[in-house]
Amino acid sequence: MSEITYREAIRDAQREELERDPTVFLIGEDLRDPWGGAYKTTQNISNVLGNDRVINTPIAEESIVGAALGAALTGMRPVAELQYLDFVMRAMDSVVNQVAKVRYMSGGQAKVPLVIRAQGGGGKASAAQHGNSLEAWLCHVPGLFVAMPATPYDAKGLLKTAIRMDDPVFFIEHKMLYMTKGDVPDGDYTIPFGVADIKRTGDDVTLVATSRMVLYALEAAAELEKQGISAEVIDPRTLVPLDEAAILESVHKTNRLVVVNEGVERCGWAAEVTAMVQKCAFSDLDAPIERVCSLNVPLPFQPDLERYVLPSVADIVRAARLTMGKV
Amino acid sequence: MSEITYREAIRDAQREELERDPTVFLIGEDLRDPWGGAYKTTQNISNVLGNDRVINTPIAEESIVGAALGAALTGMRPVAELQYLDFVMRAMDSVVNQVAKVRYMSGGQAKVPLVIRAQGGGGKASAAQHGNSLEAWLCHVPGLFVAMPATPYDAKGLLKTAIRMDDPVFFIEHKMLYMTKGDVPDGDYTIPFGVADIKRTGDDVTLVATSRMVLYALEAAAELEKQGISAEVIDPRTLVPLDEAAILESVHKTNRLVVVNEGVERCGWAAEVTAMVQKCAFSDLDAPIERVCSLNVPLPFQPDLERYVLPSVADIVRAARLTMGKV
Amino acid sequence: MESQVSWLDLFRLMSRIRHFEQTAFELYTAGKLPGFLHLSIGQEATSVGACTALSADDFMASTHRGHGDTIAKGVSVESAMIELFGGATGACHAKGGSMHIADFSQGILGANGIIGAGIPITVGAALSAKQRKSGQVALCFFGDGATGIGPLHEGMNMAMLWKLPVIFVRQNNHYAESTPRHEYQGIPDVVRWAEGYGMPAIKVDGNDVLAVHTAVAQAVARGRRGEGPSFIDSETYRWYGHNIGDPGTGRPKEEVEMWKARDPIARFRRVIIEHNVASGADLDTIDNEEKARMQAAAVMAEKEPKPPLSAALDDVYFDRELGSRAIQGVRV
Amino acid sequence: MESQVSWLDLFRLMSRIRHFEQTAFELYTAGKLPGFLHLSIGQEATSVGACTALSADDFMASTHRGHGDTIAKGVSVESAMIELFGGATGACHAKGGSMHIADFSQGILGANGIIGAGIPITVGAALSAKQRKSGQVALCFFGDGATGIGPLHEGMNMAMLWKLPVIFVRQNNHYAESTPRHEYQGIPDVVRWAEGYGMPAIKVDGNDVLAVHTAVAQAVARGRRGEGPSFIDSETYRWYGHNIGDPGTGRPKEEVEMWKARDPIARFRRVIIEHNVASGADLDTIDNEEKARMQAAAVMAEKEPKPPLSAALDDVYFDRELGSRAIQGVRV
Ligand SMILES: Cc1ncc(C[n+]2csc(CCOP(=O)(O)OP(=O)(O)O)c2C)c(N)n1
Ligand SMILES: Cc1ncc(C[n+]2csc(CCOP(=O)(O)OP(=O)(O)O)c2C)c(N)n1
Ligand SMILES: [Mg+2]
Ligand SMILES: [Mg+2]
Repeated sequence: MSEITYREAIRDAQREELERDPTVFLIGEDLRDPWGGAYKTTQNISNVLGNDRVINTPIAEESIVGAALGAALTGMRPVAELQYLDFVMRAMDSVVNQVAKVRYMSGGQAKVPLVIRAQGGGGKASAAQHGNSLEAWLCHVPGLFVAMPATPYDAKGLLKTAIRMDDPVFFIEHKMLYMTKGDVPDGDYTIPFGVADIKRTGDDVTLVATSRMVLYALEAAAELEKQGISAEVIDPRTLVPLDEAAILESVHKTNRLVVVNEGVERCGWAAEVTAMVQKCAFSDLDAPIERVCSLNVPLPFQPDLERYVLPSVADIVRAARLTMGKV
Repeated sequence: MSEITYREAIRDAQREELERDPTVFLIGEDLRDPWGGAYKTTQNISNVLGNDRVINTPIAEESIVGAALGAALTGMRPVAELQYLDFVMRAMDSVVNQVAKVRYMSGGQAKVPLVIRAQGGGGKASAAQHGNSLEAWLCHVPGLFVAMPATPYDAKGLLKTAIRMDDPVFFIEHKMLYMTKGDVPDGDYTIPFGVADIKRTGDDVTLVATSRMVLYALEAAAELEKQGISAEVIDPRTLVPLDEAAILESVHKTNRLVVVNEGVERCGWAAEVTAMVQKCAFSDLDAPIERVCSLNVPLPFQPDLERYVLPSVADIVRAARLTMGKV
Repeated sequence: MESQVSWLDLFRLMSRIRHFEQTAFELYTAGKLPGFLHLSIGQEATSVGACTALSADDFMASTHRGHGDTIAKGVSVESAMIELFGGATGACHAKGGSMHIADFSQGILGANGIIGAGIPITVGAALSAKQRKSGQVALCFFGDGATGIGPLHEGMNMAMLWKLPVIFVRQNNHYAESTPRHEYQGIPDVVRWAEGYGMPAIKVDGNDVLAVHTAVAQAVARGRRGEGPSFIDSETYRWYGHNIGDPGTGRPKEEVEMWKARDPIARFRRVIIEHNVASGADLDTIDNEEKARMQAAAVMAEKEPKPPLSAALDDVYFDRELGSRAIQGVRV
Repeated sequence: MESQVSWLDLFRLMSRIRHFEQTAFELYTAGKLPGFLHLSIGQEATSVGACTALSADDFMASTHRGHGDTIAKGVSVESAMIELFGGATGACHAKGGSMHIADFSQGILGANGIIGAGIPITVGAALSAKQRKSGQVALCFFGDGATGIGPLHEGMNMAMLWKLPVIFVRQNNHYAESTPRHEYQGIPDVVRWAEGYGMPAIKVDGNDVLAVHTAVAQAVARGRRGEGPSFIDSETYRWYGHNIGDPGTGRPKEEVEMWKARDPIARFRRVIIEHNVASGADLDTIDNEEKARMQAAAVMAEKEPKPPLSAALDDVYFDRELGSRAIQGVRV
């Protein structure tokens, strides 16, 4: 075990997979050293493994993903980076109509070993075009797997799994997590998709949270404990496939659920979990499922306003108390 | 009153608004006569009003919407057409990062009187890239209003309202509805956004459905009646804003809800309605809310497979019976 | 360099495509085929001239009008015909249909329903060929209506930047649906514009199969030598409307007639006979063989069983276990 | 045609931008400004030369590096400075920040966080000007890194197709973030490539404010005459890194020094003095006035109140009633 940052976890996973498999390569904007990516998640890779393995591209997201797909279809295993999850809007056709569907449309001929990495989320006062959380869009796309790690351990293990899979994976990081630290095994390890991690056990209320919101949920759980409320925190780690069983099992125990996701509430990911649970655990529920998400507005620049729009620890505490009938 | 098709309703609304307001114009691919649009929704408009009011564009969706936005910001009221809702993937940045956000990002300086029309949905064996229902994505975008009419009357009245609004409206038609007929008033009329239409009243179960699914829900209601089950069919008509009150009122009466939407189930629009209702009408519900949506796969070409993937009248009947505890 | 291709093979391929599409037309108008149908009748010389300049393991991506391109690159007409019917044994197991015919065993990365979408995919295939030092090249077809679309620009810039063996082949049939060039294109001279990317660009008579073949063969050779991409603007015409259902309104009758008179097959037939490569009788035999094959294919394809409904859930993901969880959710 | 612009106004504007950005740099490094900051110091001549060739009611769209462009087009430095602080009275009421400064009263359609996004918007503004017969023109700035992006191609094709009064101004500062041209651009000669669209294209010394002004003025006149779009490739350099936080790694020291020696302001100062338009002392006065103004602006801006949290829900929609329903849902 050694303690590394989330950024190092992403970096190490990529470098180790590049070393392990000559068909893996990185492609995206400004990935090479010394810059090493907008969030430095590819630093010291081209230095070590050379520019052939780390390709800098023109600014052209639709074609970056399209080209990565072409390479994936013909014997390579690309890891494509979109600097900001927001920029997937410029690559939406490639991601959705091509990457996610080519296997199906070809009747199973195509194999798409492709990882698309991007970082999303607010917290840097980067305003409306650089802080979106768009995982709900991507979960709405059959043919994609979607991973969203919250810790260095999960980030490294899931990214390695993603790179070794033969299906397209959309891998969503969070700009505010890169500096966070955690222990990871020293050797090679992977984490299977579709297996949630119970980040904290509790009996009174279940908090299902994703990405940075997992850290918020843990903070909220600590606060709730002070108030005599025992919260269980579940991190699905992959949104597609989702570990429904883990969530249902927890709700069966706690009879209360709060879903925390940074995307805007309307038609967001929290709605999906809510709909699934009310259907599968209807009689388990002692209270309405609460959603804690961003308000239904674009992300404002000014930091106080931004914090107001994003979910907060206090929002989670309030929602959890609400499920307990406490206001 | 006179009976016209849904296609004529769309056509007439546009032509009448073009005649009413010289700043309104149509822009999109192949809109002019004699072709008059891929689904003929702009036929006999350029013939009558001239090519200055109906602009044919290159195939370049990102820039069609971007240019329409530029015109909307500077004194015009464009109605932009995307031939297929699927192609919004090529215009996603313009629609989401520009059109929906420019007012907010500019602190309220910008006014965006822009309508983006597109037709979605399956039923024509047009396979995975020409039959998507992507309303959930658009409802997840703060700054947009989203309309989705099911009848000629609603189509004409809502489109006129949309064209007269000073906010961007994404207006979603359905390729399988164009031939359907219905009565519309002979004179000018508009329909306010955010007001649901109860297409059929009933007491036992509420069916909330959108676009073509409204017709399916009505068929299902007729079948359910034969089985002694009285279903109420609610068509929200606009998804943003949503007439929550109408839905909640109905559920308060029926205590049972089925949400029918053609998009794929995972993170689809039905999840949002489900999450909202279980929160606001928790104690009203006698059974889990059922979702009837497309299966979580791309749309297959072969018609039987396509029908299997899309929601069916039988699926709705089954879901409604399930809420009644009948299998 | 002039590659050694058999003229009779070229003729046979063109005849095959013509009969395939004629048959598809008849089946469709008889109400036997579902979905959309975009015919390329009249454009056979471009499809055949270009694809015969490729090796079997070279890559090709096509468009919504892809029957000719994909047949020329090697998809079996039987599997393509079954696909049009939505038969379980079709080229794409009934999942794709006319707009999505693909055969990865033949380097066919797929027809595509989205204008220009095949272009970056082709660039990526060429990148991979370069990375794997395989010597393969990649060719993308696109229509004149795709000229103004972003990914074409992005793909040409990338292919040039990375000196990739990409052959950009513009199938200029003069219309985007019903829209004529002067309503969608500001660029005055596409060849000159393409040269602006630094790659060789030429205009060819897209109804002259030998001219197209020679031009593409040179571009392929250039690509294999590692000298980068090429652009070929192939001028041709589609006899039918944009798709079946489109009466072809808007195009002047004389224009259509003029182009029908330039039928690439009849024309090549004359060339073959002039050069005594074969007699009219020989060519009739070939033509009749292909016609018969297509009729047989139609009869066979119509009888092929449709897939079971459960097939709708297959081939979404390569990983069946995780895939079925993703698809079924808690329904599992 | 040489438009009548006061050299002292040009000098004052460049000085204003320089001091604005220097001040912003100091405030940012002192930890007083949130968000991102992309400085255009070194590029003032391009912003000022271009925008002063426009009338107040002409349109302009800028990029993520938009301070210079928007100040040159007329946004008040006070409102811009307040915006950087996130003050309620800022240009965008604290909703936009550095990357989104807009002033519709000055024809500024906005800086933009998305590369190339301003291009189609500009094309649409020019289309509207033509439709309204207003005689307005529309100018879009974009960087050299935006050269390979789809919407540029789409926009240039459209502007040419519709003969719109668009002026495409490429701010070539030689890098996209840290990526040098040879890693993002396959196009060998951008001017030649732009000519391929059929529009006049020229390269100008982007550090020569008069040269930029003249080139843009000619393009504007052309646009007003209804002769369509123009392309101007303005070569310049940014002294700082891509944004604050970027040490500017990767760029050769000598290169940076070489370009600093070409400081567009010092250079124009020499020209003004040579031509006896004003004395060094006059220019110092102007420069000191602008510097003082910026210092005052910073002090004032820092004191401006931040918006109330409820402001986060304002200005999402024009229709307040429907808008608040859309935002609040059942929380209303
Ligand atoms: C991104 C996108 N926009 C629009 C369409 C609808 N569409 C299908 S074919 C076509 C015209 C294409 O013209 P061209 O490229 O010349 O090909 P052709 O049909 O003439 O072979 C259009 C607009 C599409 N399929 N994809
Ligand atoms: C669509 C999109 N892709 C990527 C980015 C991230 N990004 C911001 S600035 C930049 C480099 C732009 O270079 P250039 O156009 O030359 O402008 P400069 O920064 O040099 O002024 C990139 C890649 C973005 N903002 N938008
Ligand atoms: Mg064409
Ligand atoms: Mg630059």
